[in-house]
Amino acid sequence: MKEKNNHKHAKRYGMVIDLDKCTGCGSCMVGCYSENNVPFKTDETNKLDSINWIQVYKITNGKPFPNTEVCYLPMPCMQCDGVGKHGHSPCVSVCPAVATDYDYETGIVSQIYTRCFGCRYCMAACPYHARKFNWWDPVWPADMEKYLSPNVSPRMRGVVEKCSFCFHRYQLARDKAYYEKREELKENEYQTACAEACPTGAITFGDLNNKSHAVYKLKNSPNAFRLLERLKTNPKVYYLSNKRWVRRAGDNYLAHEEPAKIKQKVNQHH
Amino acid sequence: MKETPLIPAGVKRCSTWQFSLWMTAATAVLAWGVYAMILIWWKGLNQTNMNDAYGFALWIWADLAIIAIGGGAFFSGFLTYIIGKKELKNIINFAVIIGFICYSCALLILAIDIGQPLRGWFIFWHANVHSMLTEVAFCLSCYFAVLTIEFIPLILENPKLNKKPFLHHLSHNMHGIMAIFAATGVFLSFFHQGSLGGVAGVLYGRPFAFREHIFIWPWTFFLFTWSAAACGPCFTILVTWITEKITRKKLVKQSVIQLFAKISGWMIITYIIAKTIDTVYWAFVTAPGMGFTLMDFYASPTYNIGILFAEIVLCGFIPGLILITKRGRENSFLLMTAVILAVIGVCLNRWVMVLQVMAVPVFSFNDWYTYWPSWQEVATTVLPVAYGIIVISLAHRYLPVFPQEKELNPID
Amino acid sequence: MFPFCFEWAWDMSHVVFMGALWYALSIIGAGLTFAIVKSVFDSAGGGHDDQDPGHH
Amino acid sequence: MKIDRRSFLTYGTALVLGGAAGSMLTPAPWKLTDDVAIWTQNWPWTPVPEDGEITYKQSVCTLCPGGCGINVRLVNGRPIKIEGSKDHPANKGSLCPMGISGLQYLYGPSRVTSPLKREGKRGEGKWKKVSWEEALTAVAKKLAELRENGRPQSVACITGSDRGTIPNLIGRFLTAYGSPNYIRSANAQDAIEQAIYLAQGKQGTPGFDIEKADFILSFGSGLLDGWGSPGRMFNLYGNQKPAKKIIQIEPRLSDTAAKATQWIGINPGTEGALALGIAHVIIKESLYDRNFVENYAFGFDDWTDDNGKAHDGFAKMAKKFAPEKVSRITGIPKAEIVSLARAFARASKPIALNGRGHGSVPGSIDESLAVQSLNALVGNINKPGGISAMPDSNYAKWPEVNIDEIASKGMQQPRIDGAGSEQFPNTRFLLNRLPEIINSAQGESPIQALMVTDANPLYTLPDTAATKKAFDRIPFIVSFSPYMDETASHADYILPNHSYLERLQDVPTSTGISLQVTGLAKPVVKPLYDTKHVGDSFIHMAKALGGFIENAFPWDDYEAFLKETLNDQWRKFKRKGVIEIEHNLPEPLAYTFNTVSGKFEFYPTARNSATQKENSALPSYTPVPIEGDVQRFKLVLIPYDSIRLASGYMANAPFMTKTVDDTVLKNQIGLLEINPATAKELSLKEGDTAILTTPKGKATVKIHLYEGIMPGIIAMPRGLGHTAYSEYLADKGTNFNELIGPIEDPTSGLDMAWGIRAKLTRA
Repeated sequence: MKEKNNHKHAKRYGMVIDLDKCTGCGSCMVGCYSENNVPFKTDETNKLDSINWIQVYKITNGKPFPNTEVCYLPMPCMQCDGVGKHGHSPCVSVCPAVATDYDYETGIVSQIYTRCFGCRYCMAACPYHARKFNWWDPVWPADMEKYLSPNVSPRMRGVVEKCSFCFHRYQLARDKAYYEKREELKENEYQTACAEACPTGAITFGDLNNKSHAVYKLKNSPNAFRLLERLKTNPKVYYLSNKRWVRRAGDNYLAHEEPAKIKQKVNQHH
Repeated sequence: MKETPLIPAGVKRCSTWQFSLWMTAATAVLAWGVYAMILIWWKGLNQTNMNDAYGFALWIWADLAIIAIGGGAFFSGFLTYIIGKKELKNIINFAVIIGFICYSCALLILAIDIGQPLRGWFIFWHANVHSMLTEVAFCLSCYFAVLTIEFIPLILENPKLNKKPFLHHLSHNMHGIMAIFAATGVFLSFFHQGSLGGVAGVLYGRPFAFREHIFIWPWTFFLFTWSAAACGPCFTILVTWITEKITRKKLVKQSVIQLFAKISGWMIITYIIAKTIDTVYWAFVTAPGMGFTLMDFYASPTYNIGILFAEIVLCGFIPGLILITKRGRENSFLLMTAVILAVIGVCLNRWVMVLQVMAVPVFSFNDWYTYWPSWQEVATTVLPVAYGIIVISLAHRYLPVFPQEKELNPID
Repeated sequence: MFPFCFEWAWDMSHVVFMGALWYALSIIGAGLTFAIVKSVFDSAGGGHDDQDPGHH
Repeated sequence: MKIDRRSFLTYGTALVLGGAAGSMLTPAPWKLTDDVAIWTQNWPWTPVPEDGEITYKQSVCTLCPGGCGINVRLVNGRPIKIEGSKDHPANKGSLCPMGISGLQYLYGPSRVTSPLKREGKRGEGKWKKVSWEEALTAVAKKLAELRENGRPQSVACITGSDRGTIPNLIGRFLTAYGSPNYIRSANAQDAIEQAIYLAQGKQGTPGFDIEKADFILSFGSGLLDGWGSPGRMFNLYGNQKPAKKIIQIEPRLSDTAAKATQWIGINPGTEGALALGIAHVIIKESLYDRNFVENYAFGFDDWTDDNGKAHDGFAKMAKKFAPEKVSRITGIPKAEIVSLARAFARASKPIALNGRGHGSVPGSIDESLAVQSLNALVGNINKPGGISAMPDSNYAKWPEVNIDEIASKGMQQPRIDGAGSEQFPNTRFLLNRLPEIINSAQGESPIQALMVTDANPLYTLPDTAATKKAFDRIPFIVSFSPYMDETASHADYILPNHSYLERLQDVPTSTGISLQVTGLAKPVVKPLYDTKHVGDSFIHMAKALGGFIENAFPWDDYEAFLKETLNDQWRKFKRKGVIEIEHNLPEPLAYTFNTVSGKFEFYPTARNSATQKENSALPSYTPVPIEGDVQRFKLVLIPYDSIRLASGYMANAPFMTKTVDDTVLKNQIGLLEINPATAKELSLKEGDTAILTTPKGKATVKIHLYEGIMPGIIAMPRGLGHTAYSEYLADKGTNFNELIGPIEDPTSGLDMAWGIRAKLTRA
């Protein structure tokens, strides 16, 4: 967890998910499964032991028919910058064996499967339930092992895993850029599998620090919000919604509180 | 009665067959736990009912609870060797044994509780010094070593072993420098009890557990250390009392118990005041700052506000008040009621700090998470109890655990 | 836990944490060594010179 | 030294303890600890995927009729991932979860890996592996036998599609053989297609230019739930202009409804009435396109036929559907109907479309006609942003089939399903009628041999029990399925086709698209197992049957056939993978129609009016009969479609099932959606187990309270309740088709059932 302050070109890769565009189709989940060698079991209906690096939640406004509204909410790992925005994410700081780390070059929170010994402290620390435990050994029936990607190592039983923002794609893109003697990656050179898989283009991915990237502008929209901002986890996944109730559902508010004002206060504070 | 050379001189012990029967029963329970343990190691944590929302569950609670109630060992050491309450020497052996049992079990449970037990040592080798769990693991192992060192001289006092000159001297010499070990133990205990408090307190993504400013450090740390020091002695008293009931003889003089109970009472009172301050600040400042009201945290049928009342009033102020009053202490019914309540109180606190933390929904659109342990989890949690019974039985039968036993139970 | 593990850093947190750890470990180690060595000498020196069981 | 028991124990203990302590000083235990940890990091049962060169292959997805372009990533020639192809004009890079899951079909446990011959009883799952020679010979022998007995018409073939070269090849086979019974599975397009045919006189796939339309009035079409070409629909939704309005009308808040500009709950089955109610307002307020109605339409006003008989016009019919009345029928407030009509009529390019959910059930012709009338009222036909009938691309040109006498006799027999008969003159296929016809036949089954490819009728046909009974009466069933689906598992022979990623095939993109696009599915990997292209199987059988049949197939194999078919386009096709034919509309206005009147017929004269109310062919609203007694069955059960559940002949891949919410499926039990108010009346709570009974069947369900469904209506998804495939899909939830039976549309004979009465009792 050594912080490097001298990183001139430090990136903060992040995501903006337009909930008004998300149809809940699940392509992001499936795209992620196949990109990241996510295993599957015969029964995946217990969502609390089902490995999903990005999970689409279905939320409703709670109003009775016919005023009911539904919103789908895809949740990858939020890649929190943590309190004070310097990498003190809830999970990284608690891992006893440095099996998860904050990369100051990209802002991505890594997970080292061969280092993790499965204490699950990081899972207890993560309010987003982004971290999943391998309760079972993964099994790929018939010839399914043949579709596994060599870019992501399959995990073994007993370790925690989570969304990596497809870090292997970053590495491949960076290697290519290096080979071509370029310093900077182009915006479209490094995209996550879910962003690419989203058939409605609801997921935008890029460097939140880079003014030329789409996410930079999108995150400043008045309709943008992050999940559980009040916990000061500083997630790098932003959401857009033109529905007030959706924006309110993204965090906890006391009855009298107005999300926009609270958000302002929280963001001023740090 | 036939004297066996293994049994200390001048004390009376039950017959071999009685003892064997007792041990067989305890061993059967132990075997059940061991079977479950092997099953878990062999097949993995899918044998439990834990899940991604409930990554910390019964075991971590058991861990935290037995470390808290095992706190009698370090605190009696602290009182005996550092403060100089020499009377407590009459109970410290037993406190050490209980501590030894608790800590060995805590380590065992940690070894079961991890997904990759064969890599468990990474916690030491690849230590992240910022993690509370690292601190816990280090201090726990070191303090367990200290407890073992404290236990060894007692084992060596077994009449048979004591005949070996080297062992006799070793016992003697270790006794001689016990204050150093005890001091180290106290030092380590302050740290790991404290960091256990921090385990939940630093979870700033978990509004139920998280505390702010001084309420995280030193407060959460202090609360755990203090509560362990306060309630650990109660557990020592409780186990002594149970042992006395089972062996049907007085083993420790009432004055010693009274002293221990009185100190414990004051510790409980001070602890529970600190805890109340913490709760009030959390309920009225910290939680609303994150958009929660106190009642949001107690909105489930299982986790209702009664829990908070039970923890602070019923199992906090009440035992504390009983124990600090002379009349309360001297009434054996009230004394034992207080002692039991205090033990329940600290276990409840650890339960809340682990299981309720996991149960409370953090998202406005999520429901409470529920969890019910599998039999494998229960069996491995019962295992320490059987193991404790076995160790205490063996220690009591073959070692001079209670210095006052001979005096209190003269053999004519 | 050792300077050759890559997590190791020469920073304040490591100094405090590992300092306390190694300090405690040294005391335990030294104490134990002392007791063992002294017992070896004691038992070689004169057998049971100290038979009184009530000396603790 | 005398070693007695005591000293042995003492020294023994000392030795062991000392040894243990001593060994700690050696590297052994530490090395062992380290090795053990390293072993856990490289468990031999945790796979290590082989690395290699990354390449990409473009192809077309044929898992559903959508025909989206795919881009397959390969490592060392091994397909590892499927992504949407940005170059395909339909989906432009977007892909549904099923398309992305594709490799699980290729490598999955439900593949049939060699030809199989049934050993035990049907459906028992006992098979014998046989050689291709043996399997094909056996089937050819059976077919030859039936021909010899002069009953070639007793052979039927069920396919999933009738477009592209493979269905054509099979059709050609049947013609040469002598059976008219080529039957394609039905879908909602059939009804819309027929409605368009009746009104416009054009046979073609309905094309909806949703890309350019600015107001979409969807009568329950699951535009974002898997309707049409899903990749295209998602892509469109993501890239639409904010001004585009989507109005979704259906009883349940589907994903489409959730994303629509407005969701209007409607009593199920009354969509046709609403369409006429909207027409009423449009006509009453003179909001319709006068130019179109007056110059290019027929039957709007009352008219008199050549025999001097007076007929009501559409306007008069619509007059009967005043908002008050429609409000009573549909449950939609009057004001809402009026404002909806105004908004629709005032939009610049409004489209009205129908066909519920994925569009797997055709639905009533009345309803489709009423909806098409709305498009006509606003004149948005054969225009950019409107609807049109897309003629099939006509690249398939083969030498004519010469048939022998037996075949000729067979071909003169009426179709078994009644399609094209006097009763249903405009319908081409009526698979839904088949089970009943077989079951009610006296003596032996009129179908003696059935071949099934790209279809899974034992799962997809309504009234599973009746379908199964009918299949049991067919003495010889051959499946060409690459997967062990329900139909395959009840077959006598399985002649497994290559999976879609292993075979060559032209893929006309279908359903709703207003572009003529034909894709080429190219094998991205050599066949993994002992399978055979279904086209090759038929060519092989043709050659085995000899004579005229053999002569009808002068090609060596399917590839040669396809090459000849595509002729000069083959090279371009093979290179590009996609042939795109823009649907060029004659300028300025393509208001040309092939009806008797030469106009758009609000009064469809080609429709058999005898079966209609008041003997009028005008679109009207008659409630679609719904099975079940109101007193016994107080609730109404409707199905719903989800993009995460495949309900057609291709079933879910494990990845898709993994995405299914626990409010849809929990363990092995499916959840039933019910409004909390209705649940309260029945004293049912979230998660309760209940028995769902309909006149057709029974199922155990769990209760899921959902505010987004009309009170009194209960809904369950299609696509669950499989009995075949692998443990990753079988026995999960209930197959909706087990609970519902078909209802025949009087005009088309197509199934128009939208739901069934039901009751719920606590288990």
